[in-house]
Amino acid sequence: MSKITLRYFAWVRERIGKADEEIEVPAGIATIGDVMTWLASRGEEYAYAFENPKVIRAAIDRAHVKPQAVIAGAREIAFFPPMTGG
Amino acid sequence: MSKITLRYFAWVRERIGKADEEIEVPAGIATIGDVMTWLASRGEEYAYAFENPKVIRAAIDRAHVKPQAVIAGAREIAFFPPMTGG
Amino acid sequence: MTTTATVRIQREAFDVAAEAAKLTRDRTDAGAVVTFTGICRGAENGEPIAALTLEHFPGMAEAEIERHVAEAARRWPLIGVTVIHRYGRIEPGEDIMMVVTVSSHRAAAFESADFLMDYLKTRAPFWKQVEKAGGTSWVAAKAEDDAAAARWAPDGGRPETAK
Amino acid sequence: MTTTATVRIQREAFDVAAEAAKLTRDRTDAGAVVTFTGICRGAENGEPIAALTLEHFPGMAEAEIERHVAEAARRWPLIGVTVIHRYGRIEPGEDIMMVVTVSSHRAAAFESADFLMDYLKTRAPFWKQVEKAGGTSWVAAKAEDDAAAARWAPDGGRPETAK
Repeated sequence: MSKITLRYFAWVRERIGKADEEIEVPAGIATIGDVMTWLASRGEEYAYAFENPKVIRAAIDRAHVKPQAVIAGAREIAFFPPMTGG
Repeated sequence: MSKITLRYFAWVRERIGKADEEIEVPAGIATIGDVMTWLASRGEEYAYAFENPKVIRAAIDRAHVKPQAVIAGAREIAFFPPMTGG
Repeated sequence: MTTTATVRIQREAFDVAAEAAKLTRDRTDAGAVVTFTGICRGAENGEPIAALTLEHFPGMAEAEIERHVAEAARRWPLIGVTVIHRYGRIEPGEDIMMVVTVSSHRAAAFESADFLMDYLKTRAPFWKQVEKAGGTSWVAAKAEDDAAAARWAPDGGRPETAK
Repeated sequence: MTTTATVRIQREAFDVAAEAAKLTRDRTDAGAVVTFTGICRGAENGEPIAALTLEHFPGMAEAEIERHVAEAARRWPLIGVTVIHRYGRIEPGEDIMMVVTVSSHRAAAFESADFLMDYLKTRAPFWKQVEKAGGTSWVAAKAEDDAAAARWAPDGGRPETAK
Protein backbone atom coordinates (compact mmCIF):
# COMPACT_ATOMS: atom_id res chain seq x y z
CA MET A 1 0.00 0.00 0.00
CA SER A 2 1.20 3.48 -0.79
CA LYS A 3 0.05 6.99 0.07
CA ILE A 4 -1.02 9.01 -2.92
CA THR A 5 -2.35 12.55 -3.22
CA LEU A 6 -5.54 12.67 -5.23
CA ARG A 7 -6.59 15.96 -6.83
CA TYR A 8 -9.93 16.76 -8.39
CA PHE A 9 -10.86 19.60 -10.70
CA ALA A 10 -13.99 21.30 -12.08
CA TRP A 11 -17.16 19.22 -11.74
CA VAL A 12 -15.24 16.18 -10.51
CA ARG A 13 -14.12 18.35 -7.59
CA GLU A 14 -17.62 19.72 -7.08
CA ARG A 15 -19.25 16.29 -7.06
CA ILE A 16 -16.72 14.79 -4.62
CA GLY A 17 -16.87 17.92 -2.50
CA LYS A 18 -13.14 18.37 -2.06
CA ALA A 19 -10.15 19.53 -4.10
CA ASP A 20 -7.64 16.96 -2.85
CA GLU A 21 -7.02 14.21 -0.34
CA GLU A 22 -4.28 11.83 0.75
CA ILE A 23 -5.27 8.24 0.31
CA GLU A 24 -3.97 4.70 0.84
CA VAL A 25 -4.57 2.80 -2.35
CA PRO A 26 -5.39 -0.86 -1.56
CA ALA A 27 -3.33 -3.66 -3.04
CA GLY A 28 -4.66 -4.89 -6.39
CA ILE A 29 -5.44 -1.38 -7.65
CA ALA A 30 -2.99 -1.28 -10.52
CA THR A 31 -4.22 1.21 -13.14
CA ILE A 32 -5.95 4.58 -13.38
CA GLY A 33 -9.10 2.69 -14.43
CA ASP A 34 -8.86 0.57 -11.28
CA VAL A 35 -8.54 3.69 -9.14
CA MET A 36 -11.69 5.15 -10.67
CA THR A 37 -13.68 1.94 -10.10
CA TRP A 38 -12.42 1.73 -6.53
CA LEU A 39 -13.14 5.41 -5.81
CA ALA A 40 -16.65 5.06 -7.22
CA SER A 41 -17.33 2.43 -4.56
CA ARG A 42 -16.33 4.74 -1.71
CA GLY A 43 -19.59 6.65 -1.40
CA GLU A 44 -22.37 8.48 -3.16
CA GLU A 45 -20.32 11.57 -4.01
CA TYR A 46 -17.58 9.45 -5.60
CA ALA A 47 -20.11 7.27 -7.41
CA TYR A 48 -21.64 10.47 -8.85
CA ALA A 49 -18.25 11.90 -9.88
CA PHE A 50 -17.20 8.68 -11.61
CA GLU A 51 -20.63 7.60 -12.92
CA ASN A 52 -19.27 7.83 -16.46
CA PRO A 53 -15.54 7.07 -16.14
CA LYS A 54 -15.09 7.25 -19.94
CA VAL A 55 -15.36 11.03 -19.85
CA ILE A 56 -12.92 11.49 -16.97
CA ARG A 57 -9.32 12.42 -17.79
CA ALA A 58 -6.41 11.68 -15.50
CA ALA A 59 -2.86 12.84 -14.87
CA ILE A 60 -0.10 11.09 -12.95
CA ASP A 61 2.43 13.50 -11.48
CA ARG A 62 1.11 16.22 -13.81
CA ALA A 63 1.34 14.32 -17.08
CA HIS A 64 -1.75 13.19 -19.01
CA VAL A 65 -2.27 9.41 -18.92
CA LYS A 66 -4.73 6.89 -20.32
CA PRO A 67 -7.05 4.78 -18.11
CA GLN A 68 -4.79 1.76 -18.62
CA ALA A 69 -1.75 3.63 -17.22
CA VAL A 70 -0.12 1.84 -14.27
CA ILE A 71 -0.07 3.86 -11.05
CA ALA A 72 2.97 2.20 -9.46
CA GLY A 73 5.33 4.93 -8.25
CA ALA A 74 2.79 7.74 -8.60
CA ARG A 75 2.86 10.43 -5.93
CA GLU A 76 -0.09 12.40 -7.24
CA ILE A 77 -3.07 11.43 -9.38
CA ALA A 78 -5.49 14.03 -10.70
CA PHE A 79 -8.98 13.44 -12.13
CA PHE A 80 -10.84 16.02 -14.16
CA PRO A 81 -13.32 16.51 -17.02
CA PRO A 82 -12.13 17.15 -20.58
CA MET A 83 -10.30 20.46 -20.67
CA THR A 84 -11.95 23.65 -21.93
CA GLY A 85 -9.22 26.24 -21.80
CA GLY A 86 -8.02 28.44 -24.61
CA MET B 1 -7.85 52.18 -83.56
CA SER B 2 -8.43 53.24 -80.01
CA LYS B 3 -6.50 55.28 -77.44
CA ILE B 4 -5.43 53.29 -74.41
CA THR B 5 -3.46 54.30 -71.33
CA LEU B 6 -0.57 51.94 -70.70
CA ARG B 7 0.93 51.75 -67.20
CA TYR B 8 4.15 50.06 -66.18
CA PHE B 9 5.36 49.07 -62.71
CA ALA B 10 8.55 47.97 -60.98
CA TRP B 11 11.27 46.72 -63.35
CA VAL B 12 8.93 46.86 -66.36
CA ARG B 13 8.62 50.60 -65.66
CA GLU B 14 12.38 50.94 -65.14
CA ARG B 15 13.26 49.13 -68.37
CA ILE B 16 10.81 51.12 -70.49
CA GLY B 17 11.83 54.32 -68.74
CA LYS B 18 8.34 55.66 -68.10
CA ALA B 19 5.44 54.97 -65.77
CA ASP B 20 2.64 55.47 -68.29
CA GLU B 21 1.79 56.59 -71.80
CA GLU B 22 -1.22 57.09 -74.06
CA ILE B 23 -1.06 54.94 -77.13
CA GLU B 24 -2.98 54.13 -80.32
CA VAL B 25 -3.18 50.39 -80.59
CA PRO B 26 -3.04 49.32 -84.24
CA ALA B 27 -5.80 47.22 -85.76
CA GLY B 28 -5.16 43.50 -85.44
CA ILE B 29 -3.84 43.74 -81.89
CA ALA B 30 -6.55 41.73 -80.14
CA THR B 31 -5.15 40.29 -76.93
CA ILE B 32 -2.81 41.18 -74.08
CA GLY B 33 -0.28 38.80 -75.63
CA ASP B 34 -0.56 40.70 -78.95
CA VAL B 35 0.02 44.00 -77.13
CA MET B 36 3.21 42.64 -75.52
CA THR B 37 4.55 41.37 -78.87
CA TRP B 38 3.72 44.66 -80.54
CA LEU B 39 5.26 46.77 -77.74
CA ALA B 40 8.45 44.64 -77.83
CA SER B 41 8.89 45.72 -81.47
CA ARG B 42 8.72 49.43 -80.64
CA GLY B 43 12.31 49.86 -79.51
CA GLU B 44 15.17 48.56 -77.44
CA GLU B 45 13.72 49.56 -74.07
CA TYR B 46 10.43 47.79 -74.85
CA ALA B 47 12.22 44.73 -76.21
CA TYR B 48 14.18 44.56 -72.94
CA ALA B 49 11.05 44.95 -70.78
CA PHE B 50 9.18 42.25 -72.68
CA GLU B 51 12.11 39.94 -73.46
CA ASN B 52 10.43 37.20 -71.43
CA PRO B 53 6.69 37.88 -71.81
CA LYS B 54 5.82 34.73 -69.82
CA VAL B 55 6.84 36.40 -66.56
CA ILE B 56 4.93 39.63 -67.21
CA ARG B 57 1.54 40.04 -65.55
CA ALA B 58 -1.18 42.30 -66.90
CA ALA B 59 -4.31 44.08 -65.73
CA ILE B 60 -7.10 45.56 -67.84
CA ASP B 61 -8.89 48.41 -66.09
CA ARG B 62 -7.35 47.30 -62.77
CA ALA B 63 -8.37 43.64 -62.88
CA HIS B 64 -5.83 40.85 -63.38
CA VAL B 65 -6.07 39.18 -66.80
CA LYS B 66 -4.37 36.36 -68.67
CA PRO B 67 -2.30 36.90 -71.86
CA GLN B 68 -5.15 35.60 -73.96
CA ALA B 69 -7.56 38.25 -72.58
CA VAL B 70 -9.15 40.39 -75.33
CA ILE B 71 -8.38 44.10 -75.03
CA ALA B 72 -11.47 45.39 -76.86
CA GLY B 73 -13.08 48.09 -74.73
CA ALA B 74 -10.09 48.51 -72.42
CA ARG B 75 -9.27 52.04 -71.28
CA GLU B 76 -6.17 51.15 -69.33
CA ILE B 77 -3.72 48.26 -69.55
CA ALA B 78 -1.01 47.73 -66.94
CA PHE B 79 2.09 45.53 -67.23
CA PHE B 80 4.17 44.47 -64.25
CA PRO B 81 6.34 41.69 -62.82
CA PRO B 82 4.88 39.07 -60.45
CA MET B 83 3.76 40.81 -57.28
CA THR B 84 5.84 40.76 -54.10
CA GLY B 85 3.71 42.56 -51.53
CA GLY B 86 2.68 41.30 -48.14
CA MET C 1 17.58 28.32 -33.84
CA THR C 2 17.20 29.51 -30.26
CA THR C 3 13.60 30.38 -29.54
CA THR C 4 12.68 32.88 -26.83
CA ALA C 5 9.81 31.15 -25.04
CA THR C 6 7.62 32.56 -22.28
CA VAL C 7 4.61 30.92 -20.63
CA ARG C 8 2.61 32.68 -17.94
CA ILE C 9 -0.52 31.65 -16.07
CA GLN C 10 -1.93 34.66 -14.29
CA ARG C 11 -5.06 36.25 -12.89
CA GLU C 12 -4.20 39.70 -14.30
CA ALA C 13 -4.97 41.08 -17.74
CA PHE C 14 -2.18 41.16 -20.36
CA ASP C 15 -1.09 43.41 -23.21
CA VAL C 16 -0.68 41.39 -26.39
CA ALA C 17 0.97 44.25 -28.32
CA ALA C 18 3.55 44.72 -25.55
CA GLU C 19 4.27 40.98 -25.53
CA ALA C 20 4.70 40.96 -29.32
CA ALA C 21 6.98 44.01 -29.13
CA LYS C 22 9.22 42.25 -26.56
CA LEU C 23 9.78 39.39 -29.00
CA THR C 24 10.63 41.52 -32.05
CA ARG C 25 12.70 44.21 -30.29
CA ASP C 26 16.38 44.09 -31.33
CA ARG C 27 15.75 41.16 -33.69
CA THR C 28 16.54 41.93 -37.32
CA ASP C 29 15.42 38.47 -38.46
CA ALA C 30 11.78 38.88 -37.37
CA GLY C 31 9.63 39.07 -40.51
CA ALA C 32 6.26 37.74 -39.37
CA VAL C 33 4.31 38.14 -36.14
CA VAL C 34 1.05 36.31 -35.51
CA THR C 35 -1.02 36.99 -32.43
CA PHE C 36 -4.11 35.18 -31.24
CA THR C 37 -6.30 36.62 -28.51
CA GLY C 38 -9.21 34.70 -27.01
CA ILE C 39 -11.93 36.97 -25.63
CA CYS C 40 -14.84 36.19 -23.29
CA ARG C 41 -18.03 36.45 -25.37
CA GLY C 42 -21.22 37.95 -23.99
CA ALA C 43 -23.44 35.00 -24.81
CA GLU C 44 -23.30 31.22 -25.09
CA ASN C 45 -25.84 29.37 -27.20
CA GLY C 46 -27.86 32.58 -27.46
CA GLU C 47 -28.07 33.10 -23.66
CA PRO C 48 -26.33 36.13 -22.11
CA ILE C 49 -23.55 35.28 -19.70
CA ALA C 50 -22.41 37.32 -16.69
CA ALA C 51 -18.88 35.90 -16.54
CA LEU C 52 -16.62 32.91 -17.01
CA THR C 53 -14.59 31.51 -14.16
CA LEU C 54 -11.47 29.64 -15.22
CA GLU C 55 -10.13 26.92 -12.97
CA HIS C 56 -6.71 25.45 -13.68
CA PHE C 57 -4.28 22.87 -12.33
CA PRO C 58 -1.34 24.97 -11.09
CA GLY C 59 2.00 23.52 -12.04
CA MET C 60 0.58 21.12 -14.59
CA ALA C 61 -0.90 23.98 -16.67
CA GLU C 62 2.51 25.66 -17.03
CA ALA C 63 4.24 22.32 -17.69
CA GLU C 64 1.77 21.26 -20.40
CA ILE C 65 1.91 24.60 -22.19
CA GLU C 66 5.71 24.72 -21.95
CA ARG C 67 5.87 21.24 -23.44
CA HIS C 68 3.76 22.33 -26.41
CA VAL C 69 5.72 25.54 -26.85
CA ALA C 70 8.90 23.44 -26.98
CA GLU C 71 7.24 21.15 -29.53
CA ALA C 72 6.25 24.17 -31.66
CA ALA C 73 9.84 25.45 -31.50
CA ARG C 74 11.01 22.01 -32.65
CA ARG C 75 8.58 21.88 -35.59
CA TRP C 76 8.92 25.44 -36.86
CA PRO C 77 11.85 27.91 -37.07
CA LEU C 78 10.57 30.32 -34.41
CA ILE C 79 12.32 33.39 -33.07
CA GLY C 80 9.92 33.75 -30.17
CA VAL C 81 6.74 32.39 -28.62
CA THR C 82 4.76 33.81 -25.72
CA VAL C 83 1.65 32.19 -24.26
CA ILE C 84 -0.32 33.82 -21.45
CA HIS C 85 -3.45 32.19 -20.04
CA ARG C 86 -5.57 33.84 -17.37
CA TYR C 87 -7.54 32.14 -14.61
CA GLY C 88 -10.23 33.38 -12.23
CA ARG C 89 -13.35 35.37 -13.05
CA ILE C 90 -13.41 37.00 -16.46
CA GLU C 91 -16.25 39.16 -17.73
CA PRO C 92 -17.53 39.51 -21.30
CA GLY C 93 -15.19 41.56 -23.44
CA GLU C 94 -12.13 40.72 -21.32
CA ASP C 95 -9.23 38.75 -22.77
CA ILE C 96 -8.87 35.12 -21.67
CA MET C 97 -5.59 34.10 -23.25
CA MET C 98 -3.08 34.97 -25.94
CA VAL C 99 -0.44 33.42 -28.13
CA VAL C 100 2.25 35.36 -30.02
CA THR C 101 4.58 33.66 -32.47
CA VAL C 102 7.44 35.38 -34.28
CA SER C 103 9.38 33.95 -37.20
CA SER C 104 11.27 35.07 -40.27
CA HIS C 105 8.45 33.78 -42.47
CA ARG C 106 4.70 33.85 -42.22
CA ALA C 107 3.89 30.14 -42.63
CA ALA C 108 5.87 29.22 -39.50
CA ALA C 109 4.25 32.01 -37.48
CA PHE C 110 0.71 31.10 -38.61
CA GLU C 111 1.05 27.35 -38.28
CA SER C 112 2.73 27.38 -34.88
CA ALA C 113 0.12 29.76 -33.42
CA ASP C 114 -2.69 27.60 -34.82
CA PHE C 115 -0.99 24.45 -33.45
CA LEU C 116 -0.55 25.97 -30.00
CA MET C 117 -4.19 27.05 -29.86
CA ASP C 118 -5.43 23.59 -30.80
CA TYR C 119 -3.29 22.01 -28.09
CA LEU C 120 -4.19 24.60 -25.48
CA LYS C 121 -7.87 23.92 -26.10
CA THR C 122 -7.58 20.17 -25.68
CA ARG C 123 -4.54 19.51 -23.46
CA ALA C 124 -3.95 22.45 -21.11
CA PRO C 125 -5.67 21.74 -17.77
CA PHE C 126 -8.13 24.63 -17.67
CA TRP C 127 -11.88 24.40 -17.17
CA LYS C 128 -14.44 27.10 -17.87
CA GLN C 129 -17.47 27.61 -15.68
CA VAL C 130 -20.12 29.96 -17.04
CA GLU C 131 -22.39 32.23 -14.99
CA LYS C 132 -25.81 32.87 -16.47
CA ALA C 133 -29.04 34.23 -14.97
CA GLY C 134 -30.14 30.65 -14.24
CA GLY C 135 -26.97 29.70 -12.35
CA THR C 136 -23.52 28.34 -13.13
CA SER C 137 -22.51 25.41 -15.33
CA TRP C 138 -19.33 23.88 -16.69
CA VAL C 139 -18.58 24.43 -20.38
CA ALA C 140 -18.55 21.11 -22.24
CA ALA C 141 -15.53 20.16 -24.34
CA LYS C 142 -16.16 20.31 -28.08
CA ALA C 143 -15.56 17.39 -30.42
CA GLU C 144 -14.44 19.94 -33.04
CA ASP C 145 -11.57 20.98 -30.76
CA ASP C 146 -10.32 17.38 -30.54
CA ALA C 147 -10.64 17.09 -34.31
CA ALA C 148 -8.67 20.32 -34.77
CA ALA C 149 -5.88 19.10 -32.46
CA ALA C 150 -5.78 15.76 -34.29
CA ARG C 151 -4.68 17.57 -37.47
CA TRP C 152 -1.18 17.96 -36.00
CA ALA C 153 -0.66 14.42 -34.68
CA PRO C 154 0.75 11.65 -36.88
CA ASP C 155 -1.10 9.04 -34.77
CA GLY C 156 -4.52 10.60 -35.37
CA GLY C 157 -4.28 12.71 -32.25
CA ARG C 158 -5.42 10.64 -29.28
CA PRO C 159 -5.67 13.15 -26.44
CA GLU C 160 -4.01 10.85 -23.89
CA THR C 161 -0.63 9.16 -24.00
CA ALA C 162 0.02 5.87 -22.23
CA LYS C 163 2.46 6.12 -19.39
CA MET D 1 -23.35 38.38 -40.80
CA THR D 2 -22.27 41.97 -41.44
CA THR D 3 -18.51 42.24 -41.46
CA THR D 4 -16.78 45.52 -40.64
CA ALA D 5 -14.13 45.75 -43.35
CA THR D 6 -11.37 48.32 -43.67
CA VAL D 7 -8.58 48.44 -46.26
CA ARG D 8 -5.96 51.16 -46.21
CA ILE D 9 -2.89 51.71 -48.36
CA GLN D 10 -0.69 54.31 -46.72
CA ARG D 11 2.84 55.57 -46.38
CA GLU D 12 2.53 56.03 -42.59
CA ALA D 13 3.14 53.44 -39.86
CA PHE D 14 0.11 51.76 -38.25
CA ASP D 15 -0.83 50.45 -34.80
CA VAL D 16 -2.03 46.87 -35.04
CA ALA D 17 -3.30 46.77 -31.45
CA ALA D 18 -5.36 49.92 -31.98
CA GLU D 19 -6.80 48.45 -35.20
CA ALA D 20 -7.71 45.21 -33.40
CA ALA D 21 -9.29 47.17 -30.54
CA LYS D 22 -11.49 49.10 -32.99
CA LEU D 23 -12.92 45.84 -34.31
CA THR D 24 -13.71 44.28 -30.91
CA ARG D 25 -14.96 47.40 -29.12
CA ASP D 26 -18.67 47.19 -28.27
CA ARG D 27 -18.95 43.71 -29.83
CA THR D 28 -20.01 41.02 -27.37
CA ASP D 29 -19.77 38.30 -30.02
CA ALA D 30 -16.00 38.68 -30.61
CA GLY D 31 -14.26 35.60 -29.24
CA ALA D 32 -11.13 35.32 -31.36
CA VAL D 33 -8.73 37.92 -32.75
CA VAL D 34 -5.87 37.02 -35.06
CA THR D 35 -3.32 39.61 -36.14
CA PHE D 36 -0.55 39.23 -38.66
CA THR D 37 2.20 41.81 -38.95
CA GLY D 38 4.81 41.69 -41.69
CA ILE D 39 8.09 43.33 -40.70
CA CYS D 40 11.04 44.43 -42.82
CA ARG D 41 13.93 42.09 -42.00
CA GLY D 42 17.51 43.29 -41.75
CA ALA D 43 18.94 40.83 -44.23
CA GLU D 44 17.99 38.98 -47.41
CA ASN D 45 19.82 35.79 -48.37
CA GLY D 46 22.41 36.58 -45.71
CA GLU D 47 23.19 40.07 -47.03
CA PRO D 48 22.33 43.10 -44.86
CA ILE D 49 19.74 45.41 -46.37
CA ALA D 50 19.44 49.17 -45.86
CA ALA D 51 15.75 49.41 -46.72
CA LEU D 52 12.88 48.16 -48.83
CA THR D 53 10.97 50.46 -51.13
CA LEU D 54 7.43 49.35 -51.89
CA GLU D 55 5.86 50.41 -55.16
CA HIS D 56 2.14 49.85 -55.68
CA PHE D 57 -0.57 50.39 -58.27
CA PRO D 58 -2.84 52.99 -56.64
CA GLY D 59 -6.50 52.21 -57.07
CA MET D 60 -5.92 48.64 -58.17
CA ALA D 61 -4.17 47.76 -54.88
CA GLU D 62 -7.16 48.87 -52.81
CA ALA D 63 -9.61 47.20 -55.21
CA GLU D 64 -7.76 43.86 -55.18
CA ILE D 65 -7.45 43.77 -51.41
CA GLU D 66 -11.07 44.81 -50.94
CA ARG D 67 -12.13 42.02 -53.27
CA HIS D 68 -10.23 39.45 -51.22
CA VAL D 69 -11.52 40.87 -47.95
CA ALA D 70 -15.06 40.48 -49.32
CA GLU D 71 -14.23 36.92 -50.37
CA ALA D 72 -12.92 36.16 -46.86
CA ALA D 73 -16.13 37.57 -45.35
CA ARG D 74 -18.12 35.32 -47.68
CA ARG D 75 -16.13 32.20 -46.75
CA TRP D 76 -15.86 32.71 -42.97
CA PRO D 77 -18.23 34.21 -40.38
CA LEU D 78 -16.20 37.33 -39.64
CA ILE D 79 -17.10 40.19 -37.34
CA GLY D 80 -14.34 42.38 -38.67
CA VAL D 81 -11.33 42.51 -40.98
CA THR D 82 -8.75 45.26 -41.34
CA VAL D 83 -5.90 45.20 -43.82
CA ILE D 84 -3.30 47.98 -43.94
CA HIS D 85 -0.43 47.88 -46.43
CA ARG D 86 2.29 50.50 -46.48
CA TYR D 87 4.20 51.78 -49.49
CA GLY D 88 7.35 53.85 -49.86
CA ARG D 89 10.69 53.38 -48.10
CA ILE D 90 10.67 51.06 -45.10
CA GLU D 91 13.72 50.31 -42.97
CA PRO D 92 14.59 47.06 -41.17
CA GLY D 93 12.46 46.58 -38.07
CA GLU D 94 9.59 48.68 -39.44
CA ASP D 95 6.19 47.15 -40.11
CA ILE D 96 5.24 46.60 -43.77
CA MET D 97 1.65 45.45 -43.52
CA MET D 98 -0.96 43.99 -41.19
CA VAL D 99 -4.11 41.93 -41.21
CA VAL D 100 -6.55 41.66 -38.31
CA THR D 101 -9.47 39.25 -38.36
CA VAL D 102 -12.11 38.98 -35.65
CA SER D 103 -14.65 36.20 -35.32
CA SER D 104 -16.65 34.38 -32.66
CA HIS D 105 -14.45 31.32 -33.13
CA ARG D 106 -10.76 30.80 -33.65
CA ALA D 107 -10.77 28.67 -36.80
CA ALA D 108 -12.49 31.41 -38.81
CA ALA D 109 -10.10 34.06 -37.51
CA PHE D 110 -6.98 31.96 -38.23
CA GLU D 111 -8.02 30.67 -41.64
CA SER D 112 -9.24 34.01 -42.97
CA ALA D 113 -6.04 35.80 -41.88
CA ASP D 114 -3.92 33.07 -43.49
CA PHE D 115 -6.05 33.23 -46.67
CA LEU D 116 -5.73 37.02 -46.89
CA MET D 117 -1.96 36.86 -46.46
CA ASP D 118 -1.59 34.28 -49.22
CA TYR D 119 -3.65 36.42 -51.57
CA LEU D 120 -1.93 39.65 -50.63
CA LYS D 121 1.43 38.05 -51.42
CA THR D 122 0.44 36.86 -54.87
CA ARG D 123 -2.39 39.13 -56.09
CA ALA D 124 -2.08 42.60 -54.55
CA PRO D 125 -0.13 44.86 -56.93
CA PHE D 126 2.86 45.70 -54.74
CA TRP D 127 6.51 45.29 -55.64
CA LYS D 128 9.46 45.33 -53.27
CA GLN D 129 12.79 46.86 -54.20
CA VAL D 130 15.66 46.13 -51.86
CA GLU D 131 18.58 48.47 -51.10
CA LYS D 132 21.86 46.75 -50.28
CA ALA D 133 25.46 48.00 -50.19
CA GLY D 134 25.86 46.83 -53.81
CA GLY D 135 22.82 48.72 -55.13
CA THR D 136 19.10 48.17 -55.52
CA SER D 137 17.27 45.17 -56.93
CA TRP D 138 13.69 43.94 -57.24
CA VAL D 139 12.63 41.11 -54.96
CA ALA D 140 11.70 38.03 -57.00
CA ALA D 141 8.30 36.41 -56.46
CA LYS D 142 8.49 33.07 -54.69
CA ALA D 143 7.03 29.87 -56.08
CA GLU D 144 6.13 28.90 -52.49
CA ASP D 145 3.84 31.93 -52.28
CA ASP D 146 1.94 30.82 -55.38
CA ALA D 147 1.70 27.32 -53.92
CA ALA D 148 0.38 28.72 -50.63
CA ALA D 149 -2.28 30.77 -52.43
CA ALA D 150 -3.26 27.73 -54.49
CA ARG D 151 -4.39 25.95 -51.30
CA TRP D 152 -7.52 28.12 -51.20
CA ALA D 153 -8.58 27.85 -54.85
CA PRO D 154 -10.79 25.01 -56.07
CA ASP D 155 -9.23 25.30 -59.56
CA GLY D 156 -5.68 24.80 -58.27
CA GLY D 157 -5.11 28.51 -57.90
CA ARG D 158 -3.98 29.95 -61.22
CA PRO D 159 -2.88 33.45 -60.35
CA GLU D 160 -4.60 35.00 -63.37
CA THR D 161 -8.24 34.84 -64.38
CA ALA D 162 -9.31 35.15 -68.00
CA LYS D 163 -11.31 38.25 -68.76
